Amino acid sequence: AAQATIKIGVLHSLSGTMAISETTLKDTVLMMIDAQNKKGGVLGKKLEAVVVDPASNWPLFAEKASQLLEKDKVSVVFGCWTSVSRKSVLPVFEKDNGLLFYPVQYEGEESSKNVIYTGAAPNQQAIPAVDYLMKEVGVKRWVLEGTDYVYPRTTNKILEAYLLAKGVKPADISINYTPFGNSDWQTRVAAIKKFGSAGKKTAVVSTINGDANVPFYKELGNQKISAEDIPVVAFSVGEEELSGLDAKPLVGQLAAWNYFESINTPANKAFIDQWHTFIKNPKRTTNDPMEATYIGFNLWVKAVTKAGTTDPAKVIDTLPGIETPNLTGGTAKVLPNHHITKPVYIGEVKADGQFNVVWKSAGEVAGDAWSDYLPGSKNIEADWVTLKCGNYNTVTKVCSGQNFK
Amino acid sequence: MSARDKKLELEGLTVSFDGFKALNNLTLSVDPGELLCIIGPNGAGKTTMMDVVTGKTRPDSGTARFGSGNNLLEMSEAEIVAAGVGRKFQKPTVFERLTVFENLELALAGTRSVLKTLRARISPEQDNRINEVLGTIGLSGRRFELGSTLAHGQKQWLEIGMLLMQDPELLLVDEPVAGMTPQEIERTSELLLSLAGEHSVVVVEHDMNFVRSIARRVIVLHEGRVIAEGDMDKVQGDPKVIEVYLGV
Amino acid sequence: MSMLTVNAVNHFYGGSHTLWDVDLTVPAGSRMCLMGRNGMGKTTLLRCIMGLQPVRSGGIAFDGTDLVKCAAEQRARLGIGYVPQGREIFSQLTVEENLRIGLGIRKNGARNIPERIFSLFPVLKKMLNRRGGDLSGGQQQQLAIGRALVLEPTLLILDEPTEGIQPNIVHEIGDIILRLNKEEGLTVLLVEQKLPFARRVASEFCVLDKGRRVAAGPIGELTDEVVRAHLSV
Amino acid sequence: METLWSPTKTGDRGGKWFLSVLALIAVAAPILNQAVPASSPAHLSAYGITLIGKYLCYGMLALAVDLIWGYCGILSLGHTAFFSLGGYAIGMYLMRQIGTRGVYGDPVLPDFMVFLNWKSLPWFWNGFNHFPFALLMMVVAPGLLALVFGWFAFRSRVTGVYFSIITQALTYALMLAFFRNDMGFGGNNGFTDFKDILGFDLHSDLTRVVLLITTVATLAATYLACRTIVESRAGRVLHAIRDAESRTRFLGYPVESFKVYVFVFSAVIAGIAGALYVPQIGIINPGEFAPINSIEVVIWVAVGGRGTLYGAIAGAVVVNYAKTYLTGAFPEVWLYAVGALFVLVTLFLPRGIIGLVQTRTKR
Amino acid sequence: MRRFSMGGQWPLVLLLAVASVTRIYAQSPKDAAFLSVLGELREASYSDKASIAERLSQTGHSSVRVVLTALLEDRLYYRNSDQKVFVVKTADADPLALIDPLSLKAAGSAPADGMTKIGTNNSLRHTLKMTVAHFSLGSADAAVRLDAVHEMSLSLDEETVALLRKRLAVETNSGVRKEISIALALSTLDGSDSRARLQAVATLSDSVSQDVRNRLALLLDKSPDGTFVESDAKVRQAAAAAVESIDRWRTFYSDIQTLFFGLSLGSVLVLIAIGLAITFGVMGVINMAHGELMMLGAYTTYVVQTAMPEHIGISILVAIPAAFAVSGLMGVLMERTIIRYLYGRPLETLLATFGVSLLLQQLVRSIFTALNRSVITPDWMSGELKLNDALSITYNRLYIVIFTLIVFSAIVAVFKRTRLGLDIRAVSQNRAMAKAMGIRTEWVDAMTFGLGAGIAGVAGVALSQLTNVGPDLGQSYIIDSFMVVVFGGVGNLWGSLIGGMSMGVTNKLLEPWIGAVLAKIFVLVALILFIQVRPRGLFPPRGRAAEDK
Ligand SMILES: Nc1ncnc2c1ncn2[C@@H]1O[C@H](COP(=O)(O)OP(=O)(O)OP(=O)(O)O)[C@@H](O)[C@H]1O
Ligand SMILES: Nc1ncnc2c1ncn2[C@@H]1O[C@H](COP(=O)(O)OP(=O)(O)OP(=O)(O)O)[C@@H](O)[C@H]1O
Ligand SMILES: [Mg+2]
Ligand SMILES: [Mg+2]
Repeated sequence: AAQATIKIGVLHSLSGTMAISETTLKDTVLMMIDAQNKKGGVLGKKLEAVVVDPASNWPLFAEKASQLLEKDKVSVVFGCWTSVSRKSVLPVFEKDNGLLFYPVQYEGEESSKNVIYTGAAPNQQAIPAVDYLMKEVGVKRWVLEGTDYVYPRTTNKILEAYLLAKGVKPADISINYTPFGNSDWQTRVAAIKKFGSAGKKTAVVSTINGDANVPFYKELGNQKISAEDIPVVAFSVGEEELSGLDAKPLVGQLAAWNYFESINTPANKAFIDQWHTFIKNPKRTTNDPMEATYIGFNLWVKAVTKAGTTDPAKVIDTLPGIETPNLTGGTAKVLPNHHITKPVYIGEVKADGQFNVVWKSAGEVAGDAWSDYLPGSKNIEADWVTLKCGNYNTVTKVCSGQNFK
Repeated sequence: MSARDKKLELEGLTVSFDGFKALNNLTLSVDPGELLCIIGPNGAGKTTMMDVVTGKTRPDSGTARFGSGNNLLEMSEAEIVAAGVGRKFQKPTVFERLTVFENLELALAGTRSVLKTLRARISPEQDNRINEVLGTIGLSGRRFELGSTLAHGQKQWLEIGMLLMQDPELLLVDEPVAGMTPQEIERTSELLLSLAGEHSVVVVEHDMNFVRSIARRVIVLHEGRVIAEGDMDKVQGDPKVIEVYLGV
Repeated sequence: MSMLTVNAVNHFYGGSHTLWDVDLTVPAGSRMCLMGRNGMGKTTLLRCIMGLQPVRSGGIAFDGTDLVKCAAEQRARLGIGYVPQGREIFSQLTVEENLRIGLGIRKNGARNIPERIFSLFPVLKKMLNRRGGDLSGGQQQQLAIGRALVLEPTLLILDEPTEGIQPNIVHEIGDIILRLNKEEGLTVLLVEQKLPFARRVASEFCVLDKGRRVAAGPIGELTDEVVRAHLSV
Repeated sequence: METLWSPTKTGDRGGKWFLSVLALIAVAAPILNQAVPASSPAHLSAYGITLIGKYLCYGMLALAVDLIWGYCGILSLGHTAFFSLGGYAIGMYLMRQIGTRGVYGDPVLPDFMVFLNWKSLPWFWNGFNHFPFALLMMVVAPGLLALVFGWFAFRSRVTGVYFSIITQALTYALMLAFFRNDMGFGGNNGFTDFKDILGFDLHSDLTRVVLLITTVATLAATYLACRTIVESRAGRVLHAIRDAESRTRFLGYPVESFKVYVFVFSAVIAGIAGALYVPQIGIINPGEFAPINSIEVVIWVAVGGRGTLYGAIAGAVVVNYAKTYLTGAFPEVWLYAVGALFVLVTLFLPRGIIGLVQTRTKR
Repeated sequence: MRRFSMGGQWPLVLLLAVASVTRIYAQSPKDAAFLSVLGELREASYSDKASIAERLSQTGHSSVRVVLTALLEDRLYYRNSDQKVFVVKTADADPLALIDPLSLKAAGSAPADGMTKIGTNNSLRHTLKMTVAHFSLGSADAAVRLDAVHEMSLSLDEETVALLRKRLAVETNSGVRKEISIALALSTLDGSDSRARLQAVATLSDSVSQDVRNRLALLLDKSPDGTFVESDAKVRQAAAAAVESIDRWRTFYSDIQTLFFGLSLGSVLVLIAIGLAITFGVMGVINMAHGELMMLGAYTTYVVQTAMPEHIGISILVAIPAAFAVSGLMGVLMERTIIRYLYGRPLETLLATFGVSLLLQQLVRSIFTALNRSVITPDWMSGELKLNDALSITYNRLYIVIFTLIVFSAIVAVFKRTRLGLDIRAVSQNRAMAKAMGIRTEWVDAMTFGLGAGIAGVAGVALSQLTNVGPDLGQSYIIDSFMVVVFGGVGNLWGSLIGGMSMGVTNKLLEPWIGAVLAKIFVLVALILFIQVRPRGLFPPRGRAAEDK
């Protein structure tokens, strides 16, 4: 049926705990759609956003996903932030053969036929960060501090295996988990201080999530732990998070991302300007998941144009191999495992809440769905082009766990 | 008479609140079928005594026995009721969001266990009984109205009705005629007199005319202990009672 | 001159009509006794006067002020003291605090509980620091009267004030009412079931039956016929 | 004769209506889904089936809460704990059913255990590969928890808000515990990616229709059971306990036993509701334990009309339908609408939606 | 407007230009060398900047310390128009107050966008700190000297030791003297004289510093070849004893610290609960919007700070009454429009206030977006009070403990001592009778609710110093606050105090043992069990009246 417009689903929480992060991405998608429409849309049709609010409620994510796919019949969905929300909608996308662009760094260990992962896999963020600390800063002792959920657990598993493989002694690794929204960090920070006073250079690798970060950094500041003493490298603290707290006590702390607002390229500058105009606030920051959304959107447009249809099944087949420039001067290319290539940057927090890039990977790193450092996934491979499988076991030669038909 | 034959036997009860002794080594007993009146100044400990008997308040010391071998102090409220003690409270408390009829139905003697009440039905005899009591307490016309809509005096009556439904061996009646008209008082005294004999009845009241009309044995409490005991005339003549209670 | 005039008041509890065109006049300096069997609407009428129940129609005037337009709390400030049925003590407040409540609105700004209260009810003095709710029923009744007197009202409304009170104190309450009436000109409106007390204390009476005024007059006219007609069951 | 003495209850017009609606759903939903072609506007998609199923599960949970709150005055702010336990019980079965079809292809261990390096199945997972056992557990787990918790709490005479708050503490503690990955319940992600139930593909429309009919039937049965309880004398005892607990005690009723019985019964209903919910929704995770969810259930009951069993169910359906509709239609401002709904219902419909309907029909 | 002010500034700029020209002529060769090295900083990479800083300090110019400190603190800028380097008074101000790097005198001001900051990174800052420490040894401020000594003792080379020796000779402050002697003792440990080493160990055994302990512990290690690092057995023995003693003290102090952590967590719990203890405990309103009232308080802090960016230091003090007013007024509004119709129906208040909480959340989301707002911690509240090397107490926590106690006492005083307090209690117990006694119940209700709400707002100010200021702030605290109130016994303020404190302390005592999650679970379970023993909380309402419920 020829629709007048092409519908695009936006599945980001606008209320509840995740609204703080996801609202921005909703706006980003709207901005991209707006811009694309000004360029004449896609395949000669205008794009129309269908925004829903899954309200940070995981079952509601599944419900809203099926609403978008079955009722609104959208061509593509941009959405989700937390892993559990993605896990919740995954069966829906696989059943209805929809297409989801997922824009956030995550723990890996997944590759679905119906999802394109435009955020970083662990090898595009965590491992380079640890390498940097080890080689450039000379860190000998490690605190892996995380919120108790899958992303930190998996990332820390990978990092622990990685560090041990690099000869770090188990006694020099401390792993700790705190609950979601932990707001009292006195004890933990004191413990980190103690762990760090053993006379060896110590660093914290933080996979602390969301709201818990602000009280964590405030406590670090209050207990006078500065970045020169014990640097903290975080994977979920970006420009947007920093805009919500007083960054001065954090100066010098590190973050690893695939994009920083402060990276000076013409594309980025244009993007930032476009964002400021769209959101009508010149002070709003941009961040990594926004870039991932930007990349995802452009990849989709290119794939649709190439396929000549918005039919998700065809678009999915077209996507691997599609390339689009990212905002920092490189190229994002969809890999057969539905991840993309991304550069890795490490930045130090500046007093104005921006990052000072102190390290950059040589070229783009290919996203790895299945970590090479976990015993269970070493032998698993994802390839939607030749193998047509998201988790092909290279030893048993079986493809399991797929819901698509 | 040996202690075994008493219906209710209180010995050496002491109850104190924050050091204040509401009951002070109180000893008294009630015979089977007896109608006992207890009078005494405000704050003498009458209600507290009933609280102890019904298990609401636990005494600091002393014993309380009911019938043959029931140690009230070791029983829960429900067990005490099951053993045959019924009570009308000083401040009338009825179930406000149940109808008058339902209030009586719940008081109906008989099963109290969860599973049995689940299957309980009102038998024709029971229905008759309820109607009879409704007549006695003058609330026949309001049987389907909620407890909350009753006036103070009507609640008093409903409580008495509930007591009748329960058909306990021992009735503790705390100020039954407060707020009643003379004629109602008269009816109440007839009612209580008719109950005595088959039941033991303990009545607390400040209305001397009423007490006189029903009293056989009267006990006077003061500051948590018995200060006088005997028939009405004896008690009324007691100078101590006159001083602390009756006045001139 | 009449201190309180109730004029054709109608009152409903939801759908049920409780007061039917009730009239009541309490002359200044009189001691009016409101009588009637249980559930006839005595308490309801008093609550209407106090503003604790809204009236459907009719007027209530106190000392020339139209009470119907006044908020409930305003009425106490006009000088009406109320001793409700069931005492309604502030149970978690101490006896002293219960008494102090009334000090707040006294015009002369008195800061201490009038000594008179304690001479009327010595037991209250002994129990100043006990929680009101812990008092025995009779003690609470005394506290309720004391509490109303702290307001130094010109009209004192008592709903069955002798309920649950020991005989000698009942007598005393009678004396107190008479004395306050005589010495300070306090007007009294009380509900009372006990005929001897009513006859001793009251100067006028008014009988309610099923929410209607059925008889009224000086207490001397409260004959046995009236009693039989309206007060017995 | 028997209904004569309960004029306060509105006869049973509402109940009959309610049961008829359920019957209608049971008949119409399968036809609209299976027989009507997908292109027709009358077609009921799997999405619609799932939505109705979800509403009804929530309705059942609301029914459980209303039974104890509306009739016995026990306000549980932790009822989703029982709901979630039921859900987890069935979830464990569903996880075991995945078998080698998990991403790592492990025949025994669920995926989340594989990538967290678990070597063997924890003991409490034993038995869950059998459906009857899971069925038993979805009743036993919430029931037992309610029994132990209720027995202690009621025996100690914990009442009113104190009880409410410790139920909240209970569900909060369970939430934190289930969030822990070390617990062996999949941590924050919980269980997802179910494949089939009793050999039937969970993603097929037919299975969904059957699940919906099962839900309808269970809801009707529990509704009837609850109605039987509240209309029996035991029901009036519950009322009495709600009005004046200690007075009930002085009438000789073992108040504690009544409370424990009804609390456990209610918990079991909640557990069953959870167990029906999970296969339809496709995910169970510790977020379901969140205290705020339990509070919301109470709110459904209040919106619908407390103390009327079908009212509670109606409340759950209405609020959740409103949520579904508003989060789609007004994603940016829907909270205003829901917030205002709650405020307005309280102010203008003190007896809830059902109260409104009742007064309307009476006139 | 703008043109006017520009015009007004022209003469000033001219004057400055003249002044700088004259100064160029007055430069000594030393100044010139200094300036040219300084100029290199503009374009250099971070690693080059480190060596430039080294060269700067070698010039021996009197401004070196000030300039390097400024660089360390992000206060070194250059002017885009003439590339001239300036120190500025405070970073990130607009306009910037300039200080001439040579004369260290004020040099006017410049708009921020005309200046570029000379940035630093971690390793550069690390080097700078060491360098500055050398200079700071001569500072007039003892605290600065102490810091300097401490910094220097972390890397003791010959030059540093010499500097310290020289300083010890003239140092008068006993604290600094002690720190220097510890540093010197540490350096002695590397020496060859075993007597001196023994002496040094003795000196060091008085310390409770972790660094000292680590250094002493090294003496006990064996080198790879199996011999002891420290050859003298006596020194080893002494060192072992010293290590043990230091450890014992450190454990002791860390226990004290844990206790303080507990009290500070406890006071947060108390603070978030006091308002609820009034609205819920006293008035019986199950106020689900309590959290959102706190959130309003936190946002008020943000707004106040935004309104007075020049006075962050006192902004918090201004925010307290402001937040009280904002939340209090919101409370009064809620009471007047909703709650007043619900007295006697406590469970309905749950429903309505839950609705209000959703409305308020969405309201701030609409006004302030879903993003967190940044609330700055003023200087006087940041950092820690260092009692010794093993025990420090963070200022913000300390202030919050004190603040909680103040708020609590104030509320208790209101309730016990004032007329309003008596009226509040009377109304909450029997609204109708209170009316009949002439109390203006409506007014009292509004005031009470407003008071509770206002206190919630004040708690929000404190929370803004600890955690996110975002629309969800309230949600994360509401459950805890109800628990505290119920644990203490509804309606009992003291109960909330003791209850909150003991929950905090229990939590923190357990946390090092079993981790944050289990500690929290344990506290919840303990609460459940406690309620079994005391079904009406820590301080239950007592007496007959309480039973008749
Ligand atoms: N919980 C309590 N705390 C403190 N004092 C109490 C408590 N309960 C009762 N009292 C005191 O104990 C005394 C006895 O009270 P009780 O109610 O038994 O008197 P009573 O004889 O029934 O009086 P009345 O005839 O006035 O009803 C009173 O002085 C009362 O104040
Ligand atoms: N809250 C209420 N709701 C509905 N009806 C009520 C309510 N309170 C009282 N009634 C009814 O109103 C009528 C008058 O009650 P009221 O309390 O005024 O009687 P009363 O004359 O004071 O009786 P008593 O002597 O028993 O105190 C009674 O029939 C009573 O059932
Ligand atoms: Mg008594
Ligand atoms: Mg009356």
